[in-house]
Amino acid sequence: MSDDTLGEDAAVEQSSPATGRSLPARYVAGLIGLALLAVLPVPSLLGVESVTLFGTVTITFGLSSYQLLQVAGAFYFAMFAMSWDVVSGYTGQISFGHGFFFALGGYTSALLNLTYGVAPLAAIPAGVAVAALGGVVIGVPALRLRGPYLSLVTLVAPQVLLSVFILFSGTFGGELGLSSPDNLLGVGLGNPVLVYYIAFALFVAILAVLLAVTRSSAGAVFTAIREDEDAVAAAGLNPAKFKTFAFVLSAAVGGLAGAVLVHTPVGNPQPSQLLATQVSIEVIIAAILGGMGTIVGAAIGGLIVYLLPEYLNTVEYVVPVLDAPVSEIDFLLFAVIALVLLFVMPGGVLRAALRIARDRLSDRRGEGVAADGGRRARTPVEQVRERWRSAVERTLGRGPDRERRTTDGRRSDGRRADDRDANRGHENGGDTDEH
Amino acid sequence: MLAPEPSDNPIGASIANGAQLAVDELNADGGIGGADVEISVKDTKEDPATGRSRYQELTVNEGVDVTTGVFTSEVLLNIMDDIAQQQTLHMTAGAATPEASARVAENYEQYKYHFRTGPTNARHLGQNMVDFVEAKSGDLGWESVAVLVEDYAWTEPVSAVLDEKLGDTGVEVAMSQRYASGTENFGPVYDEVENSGADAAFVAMAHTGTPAVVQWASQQRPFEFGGIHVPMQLPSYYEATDGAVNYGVTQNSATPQSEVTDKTVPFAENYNEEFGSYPVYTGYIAYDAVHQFASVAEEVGSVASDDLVSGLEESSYTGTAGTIEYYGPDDQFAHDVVYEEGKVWPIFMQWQDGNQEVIYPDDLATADYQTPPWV
Amino acid sequence: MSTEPDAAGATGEGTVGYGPDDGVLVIENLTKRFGGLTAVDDLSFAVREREILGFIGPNGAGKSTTFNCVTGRYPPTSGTVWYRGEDVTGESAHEMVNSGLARTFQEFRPLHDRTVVENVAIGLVPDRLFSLAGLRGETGQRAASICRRVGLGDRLELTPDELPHAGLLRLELGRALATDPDMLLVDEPFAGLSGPEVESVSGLLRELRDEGLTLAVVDHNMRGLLSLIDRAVVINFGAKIAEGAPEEIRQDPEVQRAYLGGDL
Amino acid sequence: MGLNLLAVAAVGGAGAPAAILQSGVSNIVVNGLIISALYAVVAIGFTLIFGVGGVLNLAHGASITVGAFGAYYVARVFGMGAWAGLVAGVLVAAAFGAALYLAMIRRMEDEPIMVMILTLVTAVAVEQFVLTVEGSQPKAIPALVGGVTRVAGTNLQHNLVVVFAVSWAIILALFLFVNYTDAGKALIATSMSRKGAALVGIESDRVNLATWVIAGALAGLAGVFLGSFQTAHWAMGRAPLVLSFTIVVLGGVGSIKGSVVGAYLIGFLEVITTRVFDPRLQTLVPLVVLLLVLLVKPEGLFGRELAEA
Repeated sequence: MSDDTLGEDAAVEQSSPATGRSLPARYVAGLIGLALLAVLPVPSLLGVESVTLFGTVTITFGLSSYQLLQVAGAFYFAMFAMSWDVVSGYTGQISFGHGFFFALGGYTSALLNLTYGVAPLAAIPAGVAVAALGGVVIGVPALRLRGPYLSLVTLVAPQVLLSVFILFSGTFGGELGLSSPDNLLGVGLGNPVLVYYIAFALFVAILAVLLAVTRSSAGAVFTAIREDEDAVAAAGLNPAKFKTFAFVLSAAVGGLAGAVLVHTPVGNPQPSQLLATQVSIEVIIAAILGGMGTIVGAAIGGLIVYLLPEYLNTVEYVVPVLDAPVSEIDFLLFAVIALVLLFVMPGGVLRAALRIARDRLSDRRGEGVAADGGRRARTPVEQVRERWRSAVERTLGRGPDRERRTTDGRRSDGRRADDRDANRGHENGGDTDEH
Repeated sequence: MLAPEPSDNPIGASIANGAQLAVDELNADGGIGGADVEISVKDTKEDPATGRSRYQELTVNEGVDVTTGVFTSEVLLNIMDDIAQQQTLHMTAGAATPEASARVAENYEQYKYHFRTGPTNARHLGQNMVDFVEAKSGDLGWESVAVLVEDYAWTEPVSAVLDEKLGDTGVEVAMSQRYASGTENFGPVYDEVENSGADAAFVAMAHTGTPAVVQWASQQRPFEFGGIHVPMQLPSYYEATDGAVNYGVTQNSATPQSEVTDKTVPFAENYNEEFGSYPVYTGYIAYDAVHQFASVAEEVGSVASDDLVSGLEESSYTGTAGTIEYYGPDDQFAHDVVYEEGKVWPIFMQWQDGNQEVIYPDDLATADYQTPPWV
Repeated sequence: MSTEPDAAGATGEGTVGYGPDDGVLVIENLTKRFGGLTAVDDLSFAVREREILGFIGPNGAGKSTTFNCVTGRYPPTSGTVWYRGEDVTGESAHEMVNSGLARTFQEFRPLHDRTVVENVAIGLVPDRLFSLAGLRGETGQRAASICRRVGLGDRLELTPDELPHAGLLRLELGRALATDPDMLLVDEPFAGLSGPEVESVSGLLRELRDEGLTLAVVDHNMRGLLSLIDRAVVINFGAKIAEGAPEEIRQDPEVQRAYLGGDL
Repeated sequence: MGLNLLAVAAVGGAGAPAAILQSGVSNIVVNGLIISALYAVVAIGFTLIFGVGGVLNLAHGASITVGAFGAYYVARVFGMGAWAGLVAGVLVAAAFGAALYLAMIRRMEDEPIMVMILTLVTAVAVEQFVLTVEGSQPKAIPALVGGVTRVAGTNLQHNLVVVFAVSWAIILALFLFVNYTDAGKALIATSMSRKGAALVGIESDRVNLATWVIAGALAGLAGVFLGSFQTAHWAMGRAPLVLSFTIVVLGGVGSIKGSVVGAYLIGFLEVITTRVFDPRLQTLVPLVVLLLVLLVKPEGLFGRELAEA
């Protein structure tokens, strides 16, 4: 992981020259978190899951086998969320149907295994390749379409795929999916610790790769695209290339997670797990709540969003008005909780936490809040919002988007733009860059 | 216990409640081998992935001795490998796919922990439909039928049997269609049926049954309607569809009033007393499964899976849905419930003014078939 | 950067038809129509090596459209653009930048989510997906030195939103310079600037020219431009109405008509 | 247009006996006319919100569900009859639209992406709520009018005739409202330019609220109709939502006329696909059309014409 401050980190962290090269607190926190995840299965590995002290107090550590499996499942979901974040959080091309890529990866690998007996280790790369190809299929139109129109394409793509699956249900198993293919390396239900570590290793690998990419110059270009494509082109960078790259990378990573997932006891090549609208929505919620455009936030959000319903599932409390136990309405509760959270902190949990931590820290150091006031950058959500607004405005012919943008950009003078009418005539033509 | 939406789906509720009733009876009677029986119900949401996760919760986490339930074939197939891996006895009460038994037959040692207490597997369901037509088409006046089958895993063997054998019954097959899973608008399908001139739509429907029958009735389509229609088996279905189900015919394991065995009516009455409604077929099967399990466990004096497997293979248990025996390991339908007259032989019933009247087999019949007045 | 002999001088002004080698940037018979509206009408001119060309016209004359056609924001309806002897008509924006022609935006397009120095650094990123050029070390230093060059050395860590108007203009120039251009198109730099600021920016542009850059400066207002530019092209209604030294332009009757004696 | 479709149908059905062919064709025409009118009602609500507010309301399908279950409760559970159910469904869905706007959208108006996400999650919450309360089994809503008449070899349900007539009455009323009343013109003005509308004294808040109420009512109406000739169930709003996208993209954003034309194209396309080709293509075809239009001609087949519509 590089520790540069360009790109998204800049918005998250106050880059104070005083901290110098020492490891910032958030990295320490992140590494501790990873270390904790790494040792989670150790107690159950040793067969010591609880200790009774003085014959009275029982301390339980570690997780049961079933809980290990659940966390393993959560790792895969976190990988989905991270893959969404690469393209949507960073470049601002909001995908409403990322399940498309998970399913391409998962179904390809599963079908190769089920139909042709290809070993999972060989089938998974094929799944990744097909998913990456799917990334090209969606990414190239994305070069022409903006804002809600792109989102419509992404929203509809998984539904087309699902319709095809239903139409050819003999091959694809229809609405309810295929049965489970072979497990990767034969690691099945009998070995939950290994299932856990396979998932954890892949999680860490994907996290590392995506952090590396997004913290490299490519990441800086991604966020610049989110902010202003024309400015990126004016810097001599081809936005189309980087956007397509982001889509393909995202699709490949999502496809990889999907392909490996189906070869574990916690995953199935089935629409409800890979392709359903619900999956795509949960991924968006996870990434936004965790903190869009940070990768780490998406990972944390993914873990929480996956495990929350699992937790709700164990709650036996019966909701009075609905007369239904919590365990049966977990998804309803999840949707309502998500709705509230999205409303309260659209910037994300991670961002909110970092901001609170930072404020505390600077208070303690006796620095004024002003030290941080200089970095009131816009969140990715705000940036994407801005792009959408211009796309919608252009579509609806509400005049040049530039006007709004410059108003936001605190332009001081009120002169009229030269040639605006000519531009406008062009821009009213549609939402696309036809040229 | 794996049941879809046990608090609001009648099929799932019947599994959960039927088993609960059996467990209560067992415990009142001293449990199994003196030990109290505990029951744990998990919701599959009719979703293979969820079902699998819940199965793991039951077996990995709670370490149960036997699992039962599972309505959806796709859910069952998705847990078959886990059943093999966990080596825990599973007695299916709802899912009909013969692929499960095919796996037992092909790879006995691995999959022998799976038994299907009911319903009869999907090939036998198809056979049952053929047998019904063969016996009753004259009485019903069905000279030609349009076969409408929903496109799910469980209906594939049904379609295969119907394609193969329905033509031999002397009834003309005017049209045969597997329509898409999730179909909501049956207008186009019914137009085709009308154009084909069939006397009746001969159906196999579970997930898509309600819109199908409601649209048939409300649009007063000029053909009769019957076959295997799972929701129609539900005793409260007349109410749920506002009477649209009237004149519809379906196969069923039992009805609350039918004396399939001595145990049928008492069970249905007890169930109604306890839970305020009558069970659907999964309730009878789950109830039978728990009792059969208990009697075998008592007999072999063990709850070790391998002992139970051999015990069940030998067992002949008369429950509420018939006399339950299983095909042997060498049969193509290994560990499926035996479909045979005198053992498990489902009934056919028709909704008549809010009542489920048995019309076949004749010895159990409570009423004659009625043709819808608009046909 | 080489200093070639002035080839365009031989051709002389007012001659019809330009060749690819008549200047660093040559525009020939450029026309751009939007639907029924002709924004640029058969326009031809050349920008010579190491000059500062003023590209002048009243509001709505088609200056920005010409600019946008040249820099690849949209392709011309017809006509040809040569850059350093090569036909670059219709090339996309980033390709133009990579071949050495950078631009600034009239309405200023900073990246609001990052600091001044990071805004400049984006211009230093190579147009490759996988690049080891980190943005910290050397890149950061180069970006900082460019910032100093354009007069933002003391404001590296501010965000664009905190910059005054003149600062945003300097930032635009800094980002353009980061792409290491041979030629710079500067779109309406002086609007909204105070007198001293105009002086200061003009000084900067002149220094850049002295360092070897060729500049084309667009403005609808000649006042600030006169002392800066070497030569001017004046357009109205998308067509060229005059070309020559600033003093000639000022006296040109057609130019005066176009401006109704106002803005000159 | 009708003629072209007939020709296509005839080609598709060639070889069938003449009588069946003829009944097949009249079948397609009758069903296409009716279902398309219903789709138009759904799509107009969707396009109004997009046109006026500049946001995509992904809870539009949920409004359909809300309307259908509102009708179900009044007509079936409280036993007040089909027509009372119709009124209740429309009112409940309109109230749902108003509540959505007032509680959520109003504060997010300038953030189309958040609106899209929030409405999507709202739709999920509504679906899950209905699923929890009513279960997954579909419910029958009584037909508004019973009975069947045989027309040109096709059984024509009186219920569907009512659906058709009411749908068209609503479409025409809306068209007149938008074009010939001050309130309607305010709507158009707001859709053209919020700033401009504010300048001439139009309160865009109120116009937006009105739009959400109208859209909710239209969706509720469609929900009751769908429930009465199919069934009502928790996920019933999904397919109409996707159809609305398709129709709106096809017909151009914010255009009532465009929506009607788009609805008829999609409706007939769907009916022809199911009758002539394969019923299982029913869901796929509109999706593919949507993708093609988005990729090839994203401004819609007819461009934007809210200005004069």
